[in-house]
Amino acid sequence: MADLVWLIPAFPLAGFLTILLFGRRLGDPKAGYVATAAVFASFVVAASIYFDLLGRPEEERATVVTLFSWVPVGTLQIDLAFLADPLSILMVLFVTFVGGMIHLFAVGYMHGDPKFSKFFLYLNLFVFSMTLLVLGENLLVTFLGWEGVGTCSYFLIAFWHTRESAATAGKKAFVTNRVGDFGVMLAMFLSFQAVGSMSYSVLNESAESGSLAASTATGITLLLLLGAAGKSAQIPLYLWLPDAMEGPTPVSALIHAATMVTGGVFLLTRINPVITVSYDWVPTTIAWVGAITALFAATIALAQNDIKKVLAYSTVSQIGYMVLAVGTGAYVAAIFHMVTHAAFKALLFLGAGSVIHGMHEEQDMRKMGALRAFMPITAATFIVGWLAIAGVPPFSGFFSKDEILLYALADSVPLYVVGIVTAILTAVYMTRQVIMVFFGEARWTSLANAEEAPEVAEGEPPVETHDAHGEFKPHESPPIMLIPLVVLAALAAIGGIINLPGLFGIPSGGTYRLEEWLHPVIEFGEAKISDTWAYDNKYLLVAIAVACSLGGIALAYAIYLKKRLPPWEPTLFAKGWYYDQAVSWFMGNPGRDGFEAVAEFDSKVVDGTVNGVAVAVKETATHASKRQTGYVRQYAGIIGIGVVLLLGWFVVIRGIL
Amino acid sequence: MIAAIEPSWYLLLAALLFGIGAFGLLVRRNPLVMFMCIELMLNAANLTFVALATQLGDINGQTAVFFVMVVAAAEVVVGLGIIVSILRRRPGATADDLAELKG
Amino acid sequence: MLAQIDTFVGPEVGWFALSPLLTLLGGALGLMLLGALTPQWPKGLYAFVSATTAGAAAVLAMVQWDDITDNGPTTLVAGALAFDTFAMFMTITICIAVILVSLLSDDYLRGTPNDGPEIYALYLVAAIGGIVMSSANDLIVLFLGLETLSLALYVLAASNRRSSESAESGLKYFVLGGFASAFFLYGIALVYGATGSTNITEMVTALQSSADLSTPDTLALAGIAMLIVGLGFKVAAVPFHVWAPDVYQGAPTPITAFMASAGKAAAFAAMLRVLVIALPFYRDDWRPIIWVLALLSLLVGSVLAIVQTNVKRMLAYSSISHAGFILVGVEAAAHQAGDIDAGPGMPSVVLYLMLYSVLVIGSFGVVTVVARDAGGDSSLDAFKGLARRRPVLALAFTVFLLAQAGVPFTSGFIAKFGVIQAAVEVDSYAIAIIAMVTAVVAAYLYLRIMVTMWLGEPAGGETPEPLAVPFSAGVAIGAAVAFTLVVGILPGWLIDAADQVTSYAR
Amino acid sequence: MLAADTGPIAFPILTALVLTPIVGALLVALTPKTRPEITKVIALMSSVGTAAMSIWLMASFDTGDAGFQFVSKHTWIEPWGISWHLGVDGISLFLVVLTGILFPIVIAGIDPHHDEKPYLAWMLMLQAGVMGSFLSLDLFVFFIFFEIVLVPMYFLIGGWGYENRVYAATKFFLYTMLGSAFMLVGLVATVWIASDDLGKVTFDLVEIAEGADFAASTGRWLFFAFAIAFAVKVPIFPLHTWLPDAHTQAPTAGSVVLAGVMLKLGTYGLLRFGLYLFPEASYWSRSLWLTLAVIGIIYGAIAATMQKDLKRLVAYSSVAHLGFIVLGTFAFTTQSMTGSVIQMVNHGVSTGALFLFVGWIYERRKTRQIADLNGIQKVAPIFAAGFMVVMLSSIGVPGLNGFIGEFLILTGSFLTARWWTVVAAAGVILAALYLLWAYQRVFHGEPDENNKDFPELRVKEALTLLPFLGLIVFMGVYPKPVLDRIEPSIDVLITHVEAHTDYVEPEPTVVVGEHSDQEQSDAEEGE
Repeated sequence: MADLVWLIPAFPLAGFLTILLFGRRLGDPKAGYVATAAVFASFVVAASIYFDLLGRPEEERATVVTLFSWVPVGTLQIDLAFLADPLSILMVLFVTFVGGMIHLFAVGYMHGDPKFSKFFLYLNLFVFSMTLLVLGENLLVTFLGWEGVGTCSYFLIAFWHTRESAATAGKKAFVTNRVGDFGVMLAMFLSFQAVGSMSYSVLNESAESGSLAASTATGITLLLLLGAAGKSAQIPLYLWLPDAMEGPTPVSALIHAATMVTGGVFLLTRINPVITVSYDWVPTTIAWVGAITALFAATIALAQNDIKKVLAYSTVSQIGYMVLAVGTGAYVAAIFHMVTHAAFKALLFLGAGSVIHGMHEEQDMRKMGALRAFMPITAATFIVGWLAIAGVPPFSGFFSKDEILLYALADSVPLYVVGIVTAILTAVYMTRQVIMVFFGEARWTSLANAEEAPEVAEGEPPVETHDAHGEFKPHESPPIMLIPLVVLAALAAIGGIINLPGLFGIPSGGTYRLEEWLHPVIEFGEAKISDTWAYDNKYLLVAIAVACSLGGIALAYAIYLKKRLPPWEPTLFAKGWYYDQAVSWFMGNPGRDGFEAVAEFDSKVVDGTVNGVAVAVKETATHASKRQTGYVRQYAGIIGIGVVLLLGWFVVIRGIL
Repeated sequence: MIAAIEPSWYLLLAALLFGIGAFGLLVRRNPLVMFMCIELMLNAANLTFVALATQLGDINGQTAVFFVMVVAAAEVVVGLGIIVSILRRRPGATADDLAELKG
Repeated sequence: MLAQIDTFVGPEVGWFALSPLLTLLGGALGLMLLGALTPQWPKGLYAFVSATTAGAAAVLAMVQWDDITDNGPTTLVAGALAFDTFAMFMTITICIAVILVSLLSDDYLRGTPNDGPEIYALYLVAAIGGIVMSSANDLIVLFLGLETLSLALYVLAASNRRSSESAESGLKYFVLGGFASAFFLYGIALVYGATGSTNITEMVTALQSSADLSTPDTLALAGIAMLIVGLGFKVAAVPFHVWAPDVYQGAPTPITAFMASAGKAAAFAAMLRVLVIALPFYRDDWRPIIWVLALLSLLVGSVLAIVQTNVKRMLAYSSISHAGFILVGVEAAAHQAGDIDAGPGMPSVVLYLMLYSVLVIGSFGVVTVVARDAGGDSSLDAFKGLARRRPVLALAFTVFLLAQAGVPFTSGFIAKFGVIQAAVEVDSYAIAIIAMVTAVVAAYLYLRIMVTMWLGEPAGGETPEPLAVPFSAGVAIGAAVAFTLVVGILPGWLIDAADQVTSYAR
Repeated sequence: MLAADTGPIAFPILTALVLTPIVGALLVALTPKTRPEITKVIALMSSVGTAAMSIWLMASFDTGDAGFQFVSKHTWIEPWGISWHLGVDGISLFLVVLTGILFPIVIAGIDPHHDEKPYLAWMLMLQAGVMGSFLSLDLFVFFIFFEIVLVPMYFLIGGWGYENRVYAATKFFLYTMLGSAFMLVGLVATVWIASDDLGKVTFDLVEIAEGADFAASTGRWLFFAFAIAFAVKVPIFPLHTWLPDAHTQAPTAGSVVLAGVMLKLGTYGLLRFGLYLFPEASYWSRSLWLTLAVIGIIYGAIAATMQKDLKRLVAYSSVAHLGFIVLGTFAFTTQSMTGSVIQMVNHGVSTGALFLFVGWIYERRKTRQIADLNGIQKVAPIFAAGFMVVMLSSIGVPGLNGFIGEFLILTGSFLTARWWTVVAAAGVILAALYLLWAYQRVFHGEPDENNKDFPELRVKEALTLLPFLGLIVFMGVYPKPVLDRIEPSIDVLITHVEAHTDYVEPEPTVVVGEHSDQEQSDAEEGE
């Protein structure tokens, strides 16, 4: 069964081609169903492969399926091959499932959009690329998917391209990602130079067998970290992600929360043996990049008023957690959090989408409030997601985050502190959001259709309810949008079971399932830190974590609902520490000037020289031709001069001398 | 008596004449005079021939002179023809007046 | 000495060997006498006669060629004339020039007071002069040939009695020409003084015997300087080129074509005779001068050409830069002058001369036709939109211009390639590169003309009246185009022939 | 044709490839003005015939054979040792094929608007010239073809170009001619100096390259004489400024051909007449070339970013892309050089297609100024989609052809020229920047009055575009057949370089067998 792994990308590809050819004829909503079906089909395949692998002894769970030789030149032999192993299968499982759910949601959300079919065209292409990314047997196939998802995200961010901001955001995302890709490419070259191949098996095995020099390993790791920073929106390259919210909400949910942005974490996990053999400071660097990003983004999320921006920064922050986990060697935890995060963040985004939909494309939370009455299901599911991300047991987020914090402490106390602080902040800003949106007083009642009209840019899906009634009134979304919410809510709630910790007398059969499953892709689990203080005091950590999350919730409750405390939302946070402004200022002024200077140099100096020579020749000619006066005696004179010179040469120089 | 004079004197004289001719061509405007200067130069060359011929005791140098005379005569014919045709068109034209073609 | 006087033995003359010369002479005299005695001949007959005469002479020369290649070179008329392949090659070149130019002149002259036998007779006489120059084995004979050619050309240049420009060019040419030939003659005299003879064979033997060149003979050197002045003037090498633009522009166009082809060819032939063949022992003295002349000609010719507005004048300057190219070949020949292996210099030069003669006649031929239509106006404007009025003519001119620019698949490229090859083989890289670079500058000129022809808007607006191309001129131009392209694609045979000219008599 | 080839006397396919367009051109020139339809037919027939032959050539090309195939050699100019020597190997094969198929497409797909007859004649002449340059194995023959292509191109730009055409055409002609001026002297010198070793004067490339052994200093001078000509043609910074003018002013077909095949004359020349003829000199001077190449990549990209004229932008992008090719050429590794060759083809396809689009935009809007264009994607989505695909290929997105070349070049160069490669790879970022920015300004946003009825892609245009798109995708997904044909010749070339220098191609330390073993075992498990 596992050698049918190629079917997983095949289905979305088929869907893509179908819509490409017949998309317009299928139209709305058939095209959407085709796309959804394609994704679920590959989910089914993935599931069956999962069970196939499950039935095998651990060490035989890796299968390479080679389709054809892609780039064979000399010693460089790159196949278009897929690697079906626990890690990749796990990834495709949640990618296709969550993706399918989001597709379903989008069928409802995008209903009535003139470019409905095109939307699903891109969406399927994205899923195709994403599956390539995770299934790739070598760095190049992964890179193919890597760039593919990047391109699709460009398409989808700029989906409403008539809106200037959307177009710019798309371009920004692509170019920023390119910076990361630069790292990935160099990593590939380095890998080829070091081990003569780009296949993960060769690379990892050479790392495990110790034939890979630490320096090389360090190089590869850091370069891939750069790539991860681009794709997974880490410092310093995170700044494309918030802008990416210009895209339709399902896109934000699928690409910029659940799947694509986790690509970087996946890649680092994929080559974890290489990280292991690189210099000691390398993992630490990774951990700190993650930690700082997590904290940094959390602070920003604290002060956002756009419902999607909050979630965007929250995403950055959560991925920061994952990277932190990778840095501390908690690969399992990273993947674990990735999965749970995929569930609840997708849920939150879709919920937000549903809200926006219900609020007629209103995204400003300050104009919301008390919506739970109008959209109960959305509210309920959203709250589940909130509890999950806030880390309230027994919701999924709690387990995964706790695991990460455990490793963080095992690694170093500062990391742990940062993690905890972030956890508190997370609880705070999520609670803030929930309150602002669903509780408190309704701040939208004054809102008239006219006022929010400017918010609605050209190309937005016209909301059918507009014409229905002149009076503005939030409304619950159609079932097709609610079903995914419910399903995802369920996952977000119980997702923790896939990797329960060995605590609270949970029967050992049910614990560390994910860890076992991911073995041997990830050689070591908690055993690695079993001798640390942190490991011995797990219960304490759990207590702290729970306390923090509840404390955060309480704090936010006090501030935003009971108004006991004044809200603390410094502009510094609201403006994202001015990082984005700084960068765009640099690009806009010194950068642009520099470019201008080069262009000037080209036309003035380089080309100027060329034309200058031509002009010079012409000038000389005009002057010289004036010497040709037409006076015969002057001609004779010139000849005479010639004579004198010749005589001079012959008689004087050659003769006498 | 003639033998008393060094042939090299003739060479100097010839060179002098040649120089005069060349110089004259440069300074005089009248086409006819310029033409005479050319003739002078030719004859200077002739004189050189003769002088050298005597110096070398060789007949060919002297025979050459006859050829040159013939050529000079031919030049007179052609040259005068051209000059006359021009002067007929523009009486009193000097060489400097003929400068339509330039640049 | 006395013996010579009382028993005069006339030299035995190889009459048949002289047949090309005699044919031309006969043709010239015939044209003059019969033309004078009989009333106006029917249309085009004069041109036909002179062309056929020249043709016959060329054929005879080819016959001689085989004779020479079989029996080796000799001298004629008591060593006055060299009878060698070099001479024959130049003879053929000059005859071809006469043929083409005669065809060009036919319609051009019709209706002018010159429409008679005289012009053609003068062509033939000039040709004789040229041939004598290129086959002279005695400096005096060479001088005679030179004067014959020059006098004919003076007359031809001034022949258009209606045009003041023609007269002016005639006078300028005559005055300066006389000036230069005076130098040349004086040079001969001095060299004669140094070597004791004007006969090249004797000169060479004399110089060989007086092998001691450590004490340079100032007299001879001065003579060489003078000779170079005269030759440099004839080939229009800078700084002795001053006459060329004015004369070329002023003279009637077919005459210009003749000067630029036969005139130049003969002059260069003379230069090779005098310097390479007669004075190889001084080659280290005069080679640098040739180098400098080449350099100057290349620069001045190509640079000054690009700012001209009159096509004839443009071509005049371009012919100066071509002279520069040929001088590069001469310079190459100088390296091995007098050696057993004469090297590729001479062949490259004679090849260039023949190919360029046809090219330049073709170019001036087109100018003739166009200017005639434009009422004698040969300015660039007259060529505006020629492609619309006579595409084929424009195409022909394009071929000539591209060939002059040295574009492949044309004879011009072969010519340049040969010269560059010769220069490189004697390690004269510098001048070779300079030549190629100046060729690029000159190319701008040709492009300019082409642009005017193809992209300029003709005077007649949208539907300009087509331009009449006279039959005989058409034939000449067509032949020139054919030759240009054929040689450009299959030059082997001609190169083979040119390679044989190094076995010259002296 | 096939039969003839298997027969005793092989059909001189290569000669036919060169002559067919020439004959076509002559016929076109001879047909009466009154019958335009015939001219078109003749032109199409001859160009399509050439295309067919070139494709047949590719089909019957012996993949494994590294040497020259279908060689035809006849004495041409005997006294100068020049022979009509044509041959094709893995390096030239696909350039020949590209030349073969590009011309019929542009002839059929692009309308010159006026004076079709001379236009077609010049196009065919151009095709013959380019073909000849790619096929010739004789220095003289190569030179004359290399030089002759200037003439038709000059007339195409000058006759059918845009406002500034005469300036651009003249600049193009003189600049390139200046380059080849040095090459001519160098070429003659090469032959002359080589004749000492060979004992005879011959212009035969193979004989000289294999037989002659130039002293280091001599070889370097000669190499640079050649290299200047090629550097101008490529063009390599700082000799590139003729390119933007020529491209911008040339008619669409001209630009397509110029970018498609003519620029490759330079890069091809560097491989064939630089590395092959003067291995020592080229290896010795590699740092110079690598540096210039990298400068070109970054510089071209930056300059492109700042262009206001869409066509100029694409032109500068060519400068950047060709920088990659030069980089790969002078990195001397199998991957990089194979990459360079395939990149020549890929760049031809994608940039050619870009120029098609720019041309179509100009036809519709009579402007190339980016500022005058906006919102086209809304009114002409298919047009925009086509442009997008081509653009992505030019950016080098994996799965499309552009990536394969750049990836191979960089991978290979990384082995021998690490830091140059690092900088060059940064150029990949810039490529995304300038193209996406241009795309945003031209296609995104709300169309204004002038653009709001921008016509959608027409059927004829779509048909013209189709082969390009097909190649873009195919070469990106399955380049193996192409690579397999290129690589052997590259290996031979590298061996040639190694033989004449102390260079040894670095073999990456392959972890033996593990890769294949893995596959084996997995395959078994698969059952």
